[in-house]
Amino acid sequence: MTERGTNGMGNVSTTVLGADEIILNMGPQHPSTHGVLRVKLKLDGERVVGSECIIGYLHRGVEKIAEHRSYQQFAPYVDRMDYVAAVSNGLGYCEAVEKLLGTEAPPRARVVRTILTELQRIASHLLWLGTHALDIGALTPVFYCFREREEILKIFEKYCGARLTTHAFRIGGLQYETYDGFEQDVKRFCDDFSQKIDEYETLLTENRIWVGRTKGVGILSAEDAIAMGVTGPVLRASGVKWDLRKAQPYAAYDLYEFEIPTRSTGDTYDRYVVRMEEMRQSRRICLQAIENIPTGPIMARIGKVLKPPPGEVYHSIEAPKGELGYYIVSDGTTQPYRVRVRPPSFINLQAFDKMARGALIADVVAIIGTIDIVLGEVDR
Amino acid sequence: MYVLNSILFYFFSALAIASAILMVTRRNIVHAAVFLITTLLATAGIFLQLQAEFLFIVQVILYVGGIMVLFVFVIMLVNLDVSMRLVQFNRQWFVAGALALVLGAQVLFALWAGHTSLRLPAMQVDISPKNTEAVADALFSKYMLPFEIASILLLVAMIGAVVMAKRRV
Amino acid sequence: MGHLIPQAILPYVLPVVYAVVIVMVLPLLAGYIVLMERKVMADMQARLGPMRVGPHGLLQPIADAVKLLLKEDIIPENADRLMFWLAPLVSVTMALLAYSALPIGPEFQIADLNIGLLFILAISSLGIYGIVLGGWASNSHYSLLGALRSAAQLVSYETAAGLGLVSVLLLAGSLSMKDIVQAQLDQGVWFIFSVPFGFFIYLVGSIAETNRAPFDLPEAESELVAGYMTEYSGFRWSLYFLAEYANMVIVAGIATTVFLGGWLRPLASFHEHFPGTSIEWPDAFPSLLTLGVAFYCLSLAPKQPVKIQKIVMLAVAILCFILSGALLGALFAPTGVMQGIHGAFWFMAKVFAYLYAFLWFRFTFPRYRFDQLMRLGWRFLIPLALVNVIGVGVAIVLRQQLGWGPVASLIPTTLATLGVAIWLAKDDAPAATVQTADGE
Amino acid sequence: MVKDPSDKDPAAKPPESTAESAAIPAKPATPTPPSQPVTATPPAATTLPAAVKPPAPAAAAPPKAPAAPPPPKEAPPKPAPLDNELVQRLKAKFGDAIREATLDRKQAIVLIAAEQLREISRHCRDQEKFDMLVDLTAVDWPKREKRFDIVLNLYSFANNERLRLKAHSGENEPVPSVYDVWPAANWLERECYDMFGIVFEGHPDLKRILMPDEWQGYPLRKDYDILKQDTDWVRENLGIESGQ
Repeated sequence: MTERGTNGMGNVSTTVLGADEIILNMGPQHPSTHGVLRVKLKLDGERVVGSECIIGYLHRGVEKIAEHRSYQQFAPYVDRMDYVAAVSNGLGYCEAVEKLLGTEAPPRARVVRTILTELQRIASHLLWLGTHALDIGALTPVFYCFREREEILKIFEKYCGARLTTHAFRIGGLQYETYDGFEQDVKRFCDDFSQKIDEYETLLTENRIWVGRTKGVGILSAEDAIAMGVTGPVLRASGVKWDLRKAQPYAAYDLYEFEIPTRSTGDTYDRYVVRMEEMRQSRRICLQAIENIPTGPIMARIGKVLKPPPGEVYHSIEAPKGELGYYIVSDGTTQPYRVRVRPPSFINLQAFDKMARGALIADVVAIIGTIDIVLGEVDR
Repeated sequence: MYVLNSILFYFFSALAIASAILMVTRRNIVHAAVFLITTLLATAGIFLQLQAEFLFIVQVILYVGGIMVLFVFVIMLVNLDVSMRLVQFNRQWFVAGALALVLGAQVLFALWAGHTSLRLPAMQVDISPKNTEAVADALFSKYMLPFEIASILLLVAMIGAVVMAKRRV
Repeated sequence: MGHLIPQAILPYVLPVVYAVVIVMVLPLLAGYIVLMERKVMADMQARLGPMRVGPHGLLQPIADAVKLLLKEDIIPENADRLMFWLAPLVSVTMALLAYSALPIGPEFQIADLNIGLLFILAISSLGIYGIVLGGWASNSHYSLLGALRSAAQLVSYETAAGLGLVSVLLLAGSLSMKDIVQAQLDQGVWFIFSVPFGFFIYLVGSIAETNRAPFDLPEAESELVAGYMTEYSGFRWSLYFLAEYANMVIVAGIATTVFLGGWLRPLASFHEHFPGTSIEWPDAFPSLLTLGVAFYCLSLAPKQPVKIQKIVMLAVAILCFILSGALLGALFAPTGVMQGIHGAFWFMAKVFAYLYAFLWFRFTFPRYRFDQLMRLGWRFLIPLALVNVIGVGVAIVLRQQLGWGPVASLIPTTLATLGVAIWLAKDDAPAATVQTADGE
Repeated sequence: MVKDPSDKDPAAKPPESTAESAAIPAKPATPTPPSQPVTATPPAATTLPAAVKPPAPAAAAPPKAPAAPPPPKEAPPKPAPLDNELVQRLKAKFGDAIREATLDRKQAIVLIAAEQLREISRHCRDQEKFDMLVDLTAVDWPKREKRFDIVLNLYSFANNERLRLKAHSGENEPVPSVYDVWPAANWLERECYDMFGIVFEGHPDLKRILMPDEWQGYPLRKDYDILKQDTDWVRENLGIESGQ
């Protein structure tokens, strides 16, 4: 049963059906598709023979809006794309525009930005862990993860007034000075977080059923990952030791010591281990960073009205889901001519078909969870 | 005591006969299966009344809990609307009619002669309460050989089924 | 009082009374088990659980029951009406019927059949019909798939649970529940200690049999929405719900009777008395416990935010006082009454302990995939159960022929079974991947 | 290949130092004279084995000495022509298909002929080791006669550097698909088709990905007004009479 010329990467053609194959529709309203994702699965019994992801239900045309807003006005829109990791979206966009302007945030701003982005990475991974475990049937981790995530959201709220879509950064630096007690809050969170992470590990890592449900499920080899442009923890779990924070450091990442966790087989279990380890590394970065936050201005000397000279720039950062890139073309006016966002979830989701082949229905749920997609970013 | 006993007996036998008739006449096969189950349960009730508890339990576990589950499984897995559309025929009604007559004659003869020659032994007040042990002793002492043969036969049947199913999986 | 009732139906009166009591108490019990489940789940997940309806959510089950009664009762459009109506009835009647042989106290038993255990197993195996017919009747693809899955799961785990019990019957020597408990009293040890593997197998088998915890495939929310219960709503759905919780209590009851010594007091053979009185030390424990609970409720009463909750909490405290008074009074009553009341207390305590283990598993383990579940059942549990039965058989032969002590004969066989278990678990770890080579 | 100097090289990290008012200590911004000849050797010996890299024109972000007059915003250099190893090799191989190579904000951009897109991409992936297609998108310049810019962002794991290929294509001019070179292009090209209407030849299943399948019009084109909607699709499917 060959699909129309799709040489393996293609979609499920609903017309060509084998003898006893059925099309099962999962979503867009399905408890475990992390948002409005619709997956058309072609099943032979319980085994997935082909799959096609139908997206676009949450498409809000962010890139079109960007062309009708000034650079500063567009910044809050950026938080609404990957609403689970709003701070890193903001960092990516602000640094891209700063590069377009040719300026750079002052050292104090860069260090504070690094701390907040790493806290956001932990929060995003915690939400991923909770919902992923819930899909596979473990009811308890989700509450523990949300309890920790609450602490981080409190720090964001104290700093910039918002918990989820924070709009914490401005082009050129920071809007708000850190509130006094910022370092103590981050320190307190980091200190008791390491003990909490071990608690999750005992609950899941050696749990025979968890291992049984995740080991060998949704395997993605390193070559396939690179060929499909997959980035982030999914790529590192397939064995490619690559992290933008080390390869092309931005903000203040080059000041701190941290490792990049990688695994080799690239299955759901490896991605779980990689993300857990990443949380620990982020904690390390935060601890090193709050040691000496440099004093000095928090805003670069750029005027109120930003008119970057014509030209274009591509700047990308290591968001929790993968490489989040901004390609901005400016025509010299105060409004960007074109803003293109490189969404890690959108491109990682492309690898779903290759991972889901040969899996069972119960695995499909685990695979969607392990790619860690947020539909706001997939559909933009 | 005796009055209640007979009431129960008539209730169970009426239930058995009624559901047997219903079973045969149903068009919907799932309803037929359910009525077959009620017949088997009614006969199990009668065993219980005769205080043959072991037989009651074997009837319930074996027939209703085992074989009938298989029946219902097969009914569910085979999609019925295909078989419904096959043309139903009953060309063998002649053979069936003859057999029915023969059976009817035998029953009538038994009834007629019943109150004289075929008298059943008077119902003992209480069969030894420990009939489970009695059945067990008989089974494993006097009838050891047939018991073994029967179990080997079942084993062969099971292995055969597995081998046949293996190829298709 | 005997002469009032006509002679013919006298032997039937007491069982009917017990039956009525059980059928009335059961929905209430099922409701409070649900509350217990939600409270324990909340406690394990660092939160509070239902607190709004009544003090600490104590009236939540009543609210649930009323809600379910008022909910609209939808029948899918071209569902098979007769089956749709019959299926939940079948599963509830089978669940209630199985209570008849369960000995709550020495006398408190509806019918002491000499095939008691076998009867309960047979009746609870009929529960499959309720599920399968329900799945078939609601005429939707999802519920049929869920029904077939749960039927397959029930069938395969019943054999394992049955074999787990068989190994204990070898020691008990009789099928009647009362005799099993008596055997445990005579041998002075609960069967959980003499046949630990039997208990383990039965525990796993019973969890799978009631579709709970790591084996709750049929209602795996993330895949098949709600399995065979998808199309049911309102009262019909609550019948299924009641059947599930009744099954849980039956399974817990069987385990208590067979493995944990039914209504026997934990230190059954420990007979030191209070100085000067005939009360034994452990007997005082139940009344002290209920007294403690009463004082705790009393201390909570003033702290309740709403006035009505204060009243209800006071009522609960008074109820506990009466209970502890009854337990204390029973000590001085004739032995028949004392054994009845205390026996019931210990039986219920053990049942709730067993249920707590159910809930505990549910909130710690993720869910098995269907093929792993089947592999665990057929390739690990049933062979282990067979080996266990043979082991206990060998132990009995050792004890009778060679005269070894009960303990000496059981230890080697249990260790042998342990060895087999490890060997079995090693080679078919559930991680064996199903992932075949890439599709292309 | 242009190594983006504003990205700090991990190897060349000067020792930790406490707060320094001017610039973050790690930045190797040595104040060299701005008019650096383009092809000078790189100031810092980077560990990467790549070929000779153009200098880091540090003039781009002079340390903001407080003494500088208020808004001393130093505009980034105009896009300067770029002529380094990679560009020479490409020119040698593809001749005039390589239209022009520029350096804008320290990032290498190579403008190529649309017809040769697939061959050049294959060359970049195999010879130049740009093994990951980071992003594929388009920009609409309605005033130009070849209105669309197809922009491919490539990344090389081996040399840890980026390259941007640009190609011009007209209104209904199909562009060769790079799906065979990098499978990542599947959904990216579908999105370009969905948003701009650019047809990619050789794409396995070119249909809309974000917008509904029957939607008329290509939203991200400049002439597609932000308030404009496919009113009949909306009336048909959503039953809303007016557009808004």
